[in-house]
Formats: sequence, structure tokens, C-alpha cells
Amino acid sequence: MATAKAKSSSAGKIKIDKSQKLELYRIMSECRALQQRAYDLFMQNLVKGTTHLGQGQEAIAAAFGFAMREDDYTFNTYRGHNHNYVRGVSMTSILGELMGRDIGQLRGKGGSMHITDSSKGAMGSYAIIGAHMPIAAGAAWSAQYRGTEQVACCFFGDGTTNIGTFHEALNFAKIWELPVVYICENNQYMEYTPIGDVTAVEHPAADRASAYGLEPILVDGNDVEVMYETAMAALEKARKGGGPTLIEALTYRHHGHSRADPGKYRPDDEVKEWKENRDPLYGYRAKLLGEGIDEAELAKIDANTEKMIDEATEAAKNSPPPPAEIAYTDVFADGGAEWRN
Amino acid sequence: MATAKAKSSSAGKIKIDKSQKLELYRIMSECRALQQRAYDLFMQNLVKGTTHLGQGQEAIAAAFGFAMREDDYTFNTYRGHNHNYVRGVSMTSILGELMGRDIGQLRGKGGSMHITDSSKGAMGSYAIIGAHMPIAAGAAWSAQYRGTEQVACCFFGDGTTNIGTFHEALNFAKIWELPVVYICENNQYMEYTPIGDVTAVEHPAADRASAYGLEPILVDGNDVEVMYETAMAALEKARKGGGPTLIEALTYRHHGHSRADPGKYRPDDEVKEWKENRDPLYGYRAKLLGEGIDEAELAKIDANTEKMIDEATEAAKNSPPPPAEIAYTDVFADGGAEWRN
Amino acid sequence: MAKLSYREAVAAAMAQEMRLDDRVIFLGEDVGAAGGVFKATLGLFDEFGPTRVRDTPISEQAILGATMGAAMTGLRPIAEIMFSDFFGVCWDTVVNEIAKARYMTNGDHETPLVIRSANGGGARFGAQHSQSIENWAMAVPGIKVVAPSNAYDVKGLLAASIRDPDPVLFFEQKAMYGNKCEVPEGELVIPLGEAATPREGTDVTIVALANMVPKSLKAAEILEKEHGILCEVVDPRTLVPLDTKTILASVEKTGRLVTVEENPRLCGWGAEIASIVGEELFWNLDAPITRITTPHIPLPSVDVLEDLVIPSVERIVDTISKMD
Amino acid sequence: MAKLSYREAVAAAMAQEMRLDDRVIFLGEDVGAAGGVFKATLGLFDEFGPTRVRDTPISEQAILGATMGAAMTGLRPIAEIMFSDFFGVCWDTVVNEIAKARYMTNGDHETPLVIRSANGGGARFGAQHSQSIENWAMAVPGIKVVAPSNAYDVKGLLAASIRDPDPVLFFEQKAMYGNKCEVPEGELVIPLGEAATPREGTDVTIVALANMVPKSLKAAEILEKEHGILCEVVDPRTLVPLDTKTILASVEKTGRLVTVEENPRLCGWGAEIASIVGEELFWNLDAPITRITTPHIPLPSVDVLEDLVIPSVERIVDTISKMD
Ligand SMILES: Cc1ncc(C[n+]2csc(CCOP(=O)(O)OP(=O)(O)O)c2C)c(N)n1
Ligand SMILES: Cc1ncc(C[n+]2csc(CCOP(=O)(O)OP(=O)(O)O)c2C)c(N)n1
Ligand SMILES: [Mg+2]
Ligand SMILES: [Mg+2]
Repeated sequence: MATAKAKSSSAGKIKIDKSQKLELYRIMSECRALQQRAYDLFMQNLVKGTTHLGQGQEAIAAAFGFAMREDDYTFNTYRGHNHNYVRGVSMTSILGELMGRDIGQLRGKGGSMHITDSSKGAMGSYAIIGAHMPIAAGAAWSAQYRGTEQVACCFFGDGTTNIGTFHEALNFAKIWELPVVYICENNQYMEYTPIGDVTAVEHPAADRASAYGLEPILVDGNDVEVMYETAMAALEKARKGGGPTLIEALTYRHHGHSRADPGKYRPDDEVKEWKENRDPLYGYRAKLLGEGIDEAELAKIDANTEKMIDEATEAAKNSPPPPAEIAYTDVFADGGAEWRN
Repeated sequence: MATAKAKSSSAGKIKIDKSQKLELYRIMSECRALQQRAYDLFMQNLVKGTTHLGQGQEAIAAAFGFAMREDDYTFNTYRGHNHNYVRGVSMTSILGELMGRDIGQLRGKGGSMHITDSSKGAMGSYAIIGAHMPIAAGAAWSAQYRGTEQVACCFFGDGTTNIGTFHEALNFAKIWELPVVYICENNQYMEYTPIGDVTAVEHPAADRASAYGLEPILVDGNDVEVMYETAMAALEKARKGGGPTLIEALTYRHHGHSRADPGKYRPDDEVKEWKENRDPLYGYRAKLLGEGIDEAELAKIDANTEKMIDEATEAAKNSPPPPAEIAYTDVFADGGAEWRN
Repeated sequence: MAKLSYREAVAAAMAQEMRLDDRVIFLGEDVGAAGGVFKATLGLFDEFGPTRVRDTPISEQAILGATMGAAMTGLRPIAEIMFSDFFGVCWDTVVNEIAKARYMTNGDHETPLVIRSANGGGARFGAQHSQSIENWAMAVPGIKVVAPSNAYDVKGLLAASIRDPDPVLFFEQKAMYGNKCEVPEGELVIPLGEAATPREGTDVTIVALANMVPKSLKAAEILEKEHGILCEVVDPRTLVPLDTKTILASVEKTGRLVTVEENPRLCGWGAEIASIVGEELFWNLDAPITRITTPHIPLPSVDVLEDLVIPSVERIVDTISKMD
Repeated sequence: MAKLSYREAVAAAMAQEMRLDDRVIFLGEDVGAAGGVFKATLGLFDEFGPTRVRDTPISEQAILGATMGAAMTGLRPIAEIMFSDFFGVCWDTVVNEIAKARYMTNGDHETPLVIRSANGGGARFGAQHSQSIENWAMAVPGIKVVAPSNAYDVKGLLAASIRDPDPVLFFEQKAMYGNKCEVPEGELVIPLGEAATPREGTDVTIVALANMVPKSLKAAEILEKEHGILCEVVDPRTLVPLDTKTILASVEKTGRLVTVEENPRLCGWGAEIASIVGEELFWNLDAPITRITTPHIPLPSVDVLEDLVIPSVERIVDTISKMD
């Protein structure tokens, strides 16, 4: 298969100090705990509907969450709990939403696939493949028009690179030089089909960057520091009027696609390799220890994470289901659903 | 703007003999006459609805029409009269359709934008930008499945390269290695907007070929012999199981986008350059004379063309409008429109 | 008051609102420098410049996605989808994103935007450029649907749509772009959700929309003159919100209802109105509710066939004159 | 006869037809090796192999475009659109290409194809994965629309759809995939356009579709037992062609009509049926036609709210027991 040679990020190395490293670790560890808990709750039949989890993909969300400005915009998919969490949506809100409780971020009206809090820049989780890519361009257009130097970051999967909106959004973003960063989380699979089986190029995003006048950027999405550098470079470029960036971050989902999918369509040794040797969280833990960071510091973070997730679980469990009347609210801006007089 | 360097067709030179040259000339001259007559009839208020003409773009249609096998498939756009004509749809059928006469190819039910004759491999003219690109892939898939070595040729404009179906169709065609040839007729404009204003790369098709694992092919669409070589190479490749080809052919429309559009959004000297120095028909005429072909031979073709178009015009004019009852036929395969019992 | 054409009223409303509110921006294919393929936005590019009036590529999903993203982040964008038939290529953005955003997010997302589009037949453009799809839009909860029948309403309703905090699909009937009527030069805003009653009558209520309104008015004249039947013509103007009060009050008075719909029959807006009136005024109806629609077929291109299938003045007269 | 689930009946019908006719091929996302996300096509990949059962990229426009192209050139393809909500991203191919091809070309194009899709709510998937859009399809001339309510009908109607020379949209109600009933193992084909009457009665006609059929049957039981009301339940099974004869005959007998629709109210298929019955049986009706629908809102995700808004057995009982 003919493929353009993708280059690694040209982001210059930036200095990441110890406190920043601990922050990156903390965020990833909280994401992991949140996702693992969601899984456990699903298996206990406490989650309504569906879930799409992001264990194994935390480095991407964590790095961007850490790098973004408070008023930047995040657009993510149904596999978006990590992305919402890193922008400040609480564990309780997320678990509550999955469990269909009144305390849930959307009071159960949206569910796992639609978590949103635009007051925190978490501009929504989108469940139709690719639909959010042009919407993110629109938010970036708005920022450009208003002159705010805000940047929109839009996360999507490898499978999403084959749908029409990918193409339309990237062309659009480039011709107007919009402050938007598109991040393809290439976890190698769409639902059950390997991305290579259905894609004309090897690197579904990076090998297509040139079709939009963009540099190909292919990075290790499980190395949180590489991701952080890549994020910082793209954000800065966008903020300074340098236009859009398309990043392909190689990663892997530890679990199946959704719900209880055991992911059996994947070779055992592939799963093993990614889980044991390329886990973004444990790998980073090992790296930090190797750099001389005290185990106790990390253990303290871990313990705090445990406590947070347990408290959030309790809070969510203790919340009642939403009241009936909210079924009929917020179709229109007047708060109601009335279509006639 | 960063653009992948587009290469010219790698098609090996093939020998085009005199009779073939005269055929190419004849086909182009008939296309020109057909389009010019359609324009005149429009200005006389004899055309119902709209027209999109292809004066200036004849070389592409003529070369492909001449190169294709009788059972190959053509898919084209609303700007498709030439493409239908070269597959054997008669001048009378085409003009009759434009004029809304019973003798029209579709008896007036489709109109100028939808001329079709699948018995001749003219698989339809499509008026929604890009919609036919996946349909052509489907016809190619069918040919591949049936093992017939038929090839589908799909023509579209430069503006069409920015819509989602372009992307989906090309990826699809490549992953299944379908026998389909996609030909972008880059006439530099969408309706009134220059393609460069809204496209992230310089060559809207060729600079994107690599995104689908394809070779970039950029050719002079107004040189009928270059087009013929390019067509032959792509058809042969597809027929032999070599998969799809994407060709960008540079050309220009002499008239406005549609109907009476005078095309005033284009610089005068640009129009002049293309009309006077790069006319595919007159240029080829001059070339053939330069190669020693007798003026009388070409004049004979011209005269025959004149006669044909006049006869076709008369036949169309003499045909009545279609009868009322056909408004209610052919919604369903039983010939009728009944949705209830 | 000056006479304005339906197309001029579009530009007038947009200019009125763009002068008042610089959050209002406009995008679409060939809408800027060229003023739109129907010339309905002539002058806006010159007045407001290329940052507020933007030409786009042929990327309808990007156009509407960008519109939504801009609306979510503080702007009030107006998008043009050149022909309403092209909603097919960006229907997801309308129905799954724009229409559902507020509800799914428990009220978080704001999507104040307008999508204008040339709708309807009569121009001999064939099946892919002539559809009346206001009923597709009506079927989707979360969007407002406007379809004006004259230049006055175009100006007032488009201005109201731009100010509206909800997403609005604004259908311009392309065969009416040249129609003129008196339109005030000053600020004009007509609230969404109020039907007009351009003709009063006591015998039959005709509910008609867009280009079916002038046809119904013409038919009503003939019916009065030739048959002594007094028709009341109600133009809902907006399908969502729907002014059922005006419709119900009219049918309560006349006891008879005819809908005149340009859309192919099945699941047209007239079916919805018929089901409401049939249920709520069951005991008041003196005759069956009758729907005059385009038959359930794609539109043919040629004039003789197109004129045959779209409801005509003759068909309206004929149907009503034969009612019980 | 063996009991088959609704999902097993899908695979059974497809296998039946694929064995008989090698022009029948199948494509969609994750439909092959994985057997589909709803496991409705398990076994087909193993039996018919990767040239007849093909996994595609996430490219719905390419899927349906390719389906149409294959149908135009001699094959009889079946496509899967995973959730019917995703018709939004490929609606153009359905409404502008597939539905209009034959008409626009004066009968030239043949498009024998089937598009299967998981439709409807009840799985707590939220507003973008739960819609009932059979009314969207019904509004478009040129396609047939099927929506079976049990495994027996799935097998027979899907087989007929595959054999049909016209394009068919085949809606599988996703909450019903596990429902079982007796289904013959041998060849089964049920003609399109024939309603079923799973329960006879003399007082009220209930017209219900898909998952609303079992709910209506349950309600009818309760209405008989607790209120002495004898309901006749008619399941149109196909919306196009529509078996108006059966519906009209039933209402002629009962004098009362209730539609039970899962779709949001406006322009639902029930409105169309109400407008037909209201017009043609005006003098036979003893009470207003009543429509029981999901309110005109997007679907909420959480179970308590979803159950509240989709028509329930209780709401059907309640509405009918209070009818005039
Ligand atoms: C338009 C559309 N088609 C299909 C789906 C069903 N679907 C949900 S997730 C998914 C796979 C997406 O793969 P990818 O983009 O790689 O994201 P990942 O799930 O791996 O994060 C599919 C096909 C959908 N939601 N929307
Ligand atoms: C989906 C869609 N969007 C917009 C249009 C309106 N339209 C018709 S032709 C055209 C320009 C097409 O440009 P190009 O592809 O370069 O073809 P050309 O007309 O130059 O041959 C546009 C925008 C359409 N028909 N379909
Ligand atoms: Mg993936
Ligand atoms: Mg062009």
C-alpha cells in the first residue's frame, strides 16, 4: 500500500518540571480510575445504556487537558469521559450520568455518550461519527472572529478518518486558517474491524494531512510527555494565527469497544503488548520512578485517586433517578417543548 | 500553501493513427456543436429549466468515450451532455430532453441534468455534487464481483473534491481495488467561486491522491491525445485488476456556470487565454493540419456535424411535449406510482 | 412603502439584523461576492465584507457544522443551503446535532442559528432541485420551521428567525423570488408562530403554505365568483411553532378544512394539521378534511408535467367546489 | 417449527435468499467477521465468505452509493446502516438518488436493493441512537418501507424485500432483537403491502407498528378484561405500500381509530393514516381519531424518562378506556 511517509512531531522539546510531571501522572491516574470504575459499575448492572471507555488512551486526554487554556474548547466523542474529566467535569457528574441519576451531568437526559459542560469548555461528546469535526471548526471560526485566541481541540478515532465530515472539516479549517487542533486517537480499530482493513493508507490521519496542506504528525499517543509537547506546539500555533494542526496519536484501548465487549477480535499478543509494555499510566509511573521521583509521592496521588473515585461512586449511587418532568424541558430555549399554542 | 508535487501522467506514449485522430476530432466537434446549439436554444427560450454546458471541456469526454469499451460504465454530472453523447445518446435525445419534448431521452421527466441511457453504459447524470462518486464505485464493485472486466468511469468537477463523498468513494475504491477511474475536470471554478479560494491544496484532486494510496496524475485536459493516453492507461489498469485511478485534468469552461450566466466573475484575460490559445477543438484542428492532415477532411467532418445538429434540432423541435399520463409512471418497478391498495 | 421582491426582502432582513448585531455572520456557497445563485443576498458582501459574509467550499456538512459551532460559542450565524434538496447531504447535522443539542445536554447548548434554503418547485429543475421538504423539518423535534408566502413576511419572519434563540430552518420558495409586495423600509419583525389570514370566509378553511397561498387566494376568488363559496385562507407561515389556535378557530367557524400542500402526499404537514383538527374539532366538522397535495411522486422536470402535479388553482377550485 | 429470535430471523432470511440467488450480496460496518453489532447477521460471513459479505469503513455515503451502483448493474445488494439515526449522514443517497433514480430516468434505472437498519428506542442509547424514523422514509416517494413486529414477519418480509425489484428500507426494532416466536425453517416469503390483524375486535381499531404491536396487544387484553372494550389490532407491517384496505375495513367495522406510534408526534405515519381514514370514513367514525405517540421531543437516555415518553401499555389502556 502506497503511503506518504509520516514524520514525527516537529515540536521542539520543552522543559517539563517535576510538579508538571506529577500533575500529568495525577490526571492520568484519575482518568484510569474513573474509567475502571465505570466498567465495574457496568458489570454490576448499574450503568444504563451503553459505555465506551478509554482505558489505555489516557495520555492523550491528560496531556491536552493540562496544556489547554481554561477557555479553550474541547470536542470529543462518545469515548469522551477522560476528555470531559480533564476539563473539570467531576467524577460524580460522569458516573451519575452513566448510572442515570439526577446528579448526573445531564440528569440522565444525554447519557454516557453525550457528556457536556460548556461552562468548562467541554463542548460536548458526539455519538455520530465525525459530526463534531465541522462543529469544532465552527467554534474555532467563532474564536477567530471574536479575536479571543481561544483554540478548539477536537478528538476522534481512526475509524472516523474515512467518513465525509473528516474531509470537509479539515479542508474548511485550513482555508480559513482556523485555530483548531484535530487529534486522531488511532487505537487501531473501529468497532471490531482493524482500521487497516478498511483504510487506503497506513496512517489514517497522518498520511492524509498533505491533502489539506498540513504537515503529517504521527506521535506516540501513550507517551504523555510527547503528547504534552505536541499539544503545546499545536495550541501555540493556533493561538498565534498559524491555523489548524492534525495530529495522529498511536494508542490502544485496553477494553472492548463498548459495554461488555471482550474485544476477542484482537490477537492476544497484540493486547498483551499494549497492556504490559505500552500502558501510558504504568509506563509513566515507571519512568518517573526511574527519574528519581519518590514512590511515596506517586502512592499519595494513587491513594487520593482511590478516595476520590470511591466518594464519587457513593455520591452517584445515592442520587435518585431524575424527576419525570425534565423529560419535557429544554427542547427549546424557553425551557419547554411546546410546538403549538 | 503546502502541496504535494503532482506528477504528469505516467502513461506510456501510445501510437494514435490517423483514423483515430480524425475520430477524436469528429467526436469533439460534435460535442461542441451540440453544446453550442443547446446554448442557442436556451437563448431562444426553447430550453426549459436549466442547462450546464461543456464548451471547452470536450477533449476529456471525447477521449474517454473513444477509449472505453462498449460495456463500460459512465457516471457524470449535470454538466454531462458531452459524456452522454460520446457513449451514444443521440443529439436529438439530448436536445429533446432540454426542450422538454416527448422525443427527449427521458421524455422530459429528468431534464438537462439527468440524461441517462444505461443500455449504452451512460449510467446517469447526477445533480447533487459528489453523489455519483460512490455509485460509480458500486458499479465497479458489481463488475468485479461478476468478473466482467468492465470499468466504471466517473467524471466530476474541481468543486466536488471538497465534499464528503469524494473522500468516502476514493477510500472505498482503493481498499477493494475496484475497477473505477475517477476523472476530475478541473475547470478552475465551482459555480462562481474560484476553486483556489476554497481548497486547501493547489491541485484539488492530484494533491489528494496520496491520501488514498493513489498516484497523483495531473494532465492537460484540453489535449485530446494526452487525455486518450491517460484514459487508455487507467482503463487497462482497472481491467487487469490493478484498481482505481484518480486523474485531474486541467480545463476550462468557455461559458458561464449554467443557463445565461455570463461568467463575469472571471478575469477577461483568463477567459481569453483559454478560449484563444487553449481551445481543445480548435487547437487540435490546428495540430492536425500541422501534421499534414488535409483541411478538406476536417471540413467534411465539420460539415457533417453541422448537418447532424441541424437535423437533431429539427427533430426535437418537431416533437410534442410528453403526454400527461407519464407523470404518474415509473416510480416503482411495476411501472406505476401506487403506494396503497 | 416601497415594493420589494421576495428575494430583495431576504437581503433586507439580513442587512437589518447585521447592522444591529455584529454577532450575525453569514456563510454559504457563492453567497458572497456573487450574491447567491438566486441573488437573494446581493449587497451584503459589499456592505459587511468578507469576514461577515463568507464564501465556502461545496461542503454542506462543514457549512452547517461550522454554523452550529459558531452558534454554540456566542455568534448568531446564518447559513445558506443553496437548494433545500441538498439537506440530504447534511441532514445529520440538522436532525442529530442542531435539533438535539439543547435537549441532550439538559439545556447546556445554545444554538441560535438560521439556515436559509431555496425550497419548492415550479422552476423546471427536476426531482433533485425542486422538493418541498418543510415536512421533513417539521418531523424533527427541536427546530423551528418557517416558510413565508410573500416578501413582507420574508422580511419580518427572517428578522425574527435571526433574533430567535432556537435553530430555525427558513424555507424560501424559489418560484416566488420575483414576487413583489409592499414592505416597510424601517425595522420589521414578525413573531414566529402566528398564522396570517389573508382572506376571511365562512364556508371552508383553506390552510396553505408558501407558494400555495397565492394559488389558494386566487382559487378562493374564483370559488366566490363562480360558486358562491366563501373560503377563508389561513397561512400558518411557521410550521413550528404552529398556530393551531388560528387554524382551529377558523375551522370551528367554517366547519370545513382543506389543506393545500406542495409536498408529495405522505406525511405532509397537512396530515399533521388534519389529525389535529380531526381530533379536536371532530364534532364541528361538516365534511371530511381534504388534502390537496402533489401526488406521492418525485417531481418531473418538464413544465407541462410539473404544472400538472403541483397543486394548481384549478385543482383547488375543482376540489372545493365538489365538497359536500 | 422452531422458535427463532427477531435477530436470528434476520440472518435466516438473508441466508435463505443468498442461497437461492448469488446476485445477493451484503455490506456494512462490522457486519461480516463480527456478525454485526446486534449480532443479527451472525453466520453469514462463514457461510458466504468475504466476497459476498463485506465489512466496510465508516462511510455510510459510500456504503449506500455502492449499494445503488451494484443494484443498477445487475446485483441485488443488501446494506446495513447500523442505527437508523445514521441515515442522517447518507440521507441524500436514499432520498435523492435511490428513491428518484427510476422516475427521473423515465424507468431506465433499476434499483433492487434493501437497506436494513436498527430502529427505535428502549435500549437507553439516547437521542442519537434511538430514533424511529420510518415516517421520514414514508415521506419520500420511490422507496418501500417495512417495519416488522415479530420474528416470523422479519423472515418473511425480509425475504420479500430482497426479492422486490424496488428499493426497500427495512427497519428492525432494536429493542425486539431478542423477542422469539415460531418461525418455519423452510422458505418463507410474505408479500409486501399486506397488513396483519393479530387481534380482532369490534369496538376500536388500533393501528400499531413494530414494538408498538406487542404493547397494543397487551393493552387490548387489559382493555377487554378490565373495561370490556374489544380492540382490533392492525399491524400494517409495511408503510409503503400501505394496506389501506385492511385498515379502512377495520375502522368501518369498529368506528374508532387509535394509532400507536413510537416516533415523535409531528408528521408521523399515524397522521397520514388519520388523514386517509378521516377523509374516507368520515361518516363512519363514532369518535375522533386519536394518536398516541412519543411527544415531540428528542429521546432521553435514562430508563425512567425513556419509558415515560415512548407509548406504554398503560398509556394505550388509559387513552382508549377514556374514549367517547
Ligand atoms: C455515522 C456513524 N456510523 C457508525 C457509527 C457506529 N459506531 C460507533 S463507534 C464506531 C467505531 C468508531 O471507530 P473510531 O473512530 O476508531 O473510534 P473508537 O471507537 O476506536 O474510539 C462506529 C462504527 C456511528 N456512531 N456513527
Ligand atoms: C450537494 C450540492 N451542493 C451544491 C450544489 C450546487 N452546485 C451545482 S454545480 C456547483 C458547482 C460545482 O463545481 P464543480 O464540481 O467544479 O463542477 P463544474 O460545475 O465546474 O463542472 C454547485 C455548488 C449541488 N448541486 N449539490
Ligand atoms: Mg478506533
Ligand atoms: Mg468546476
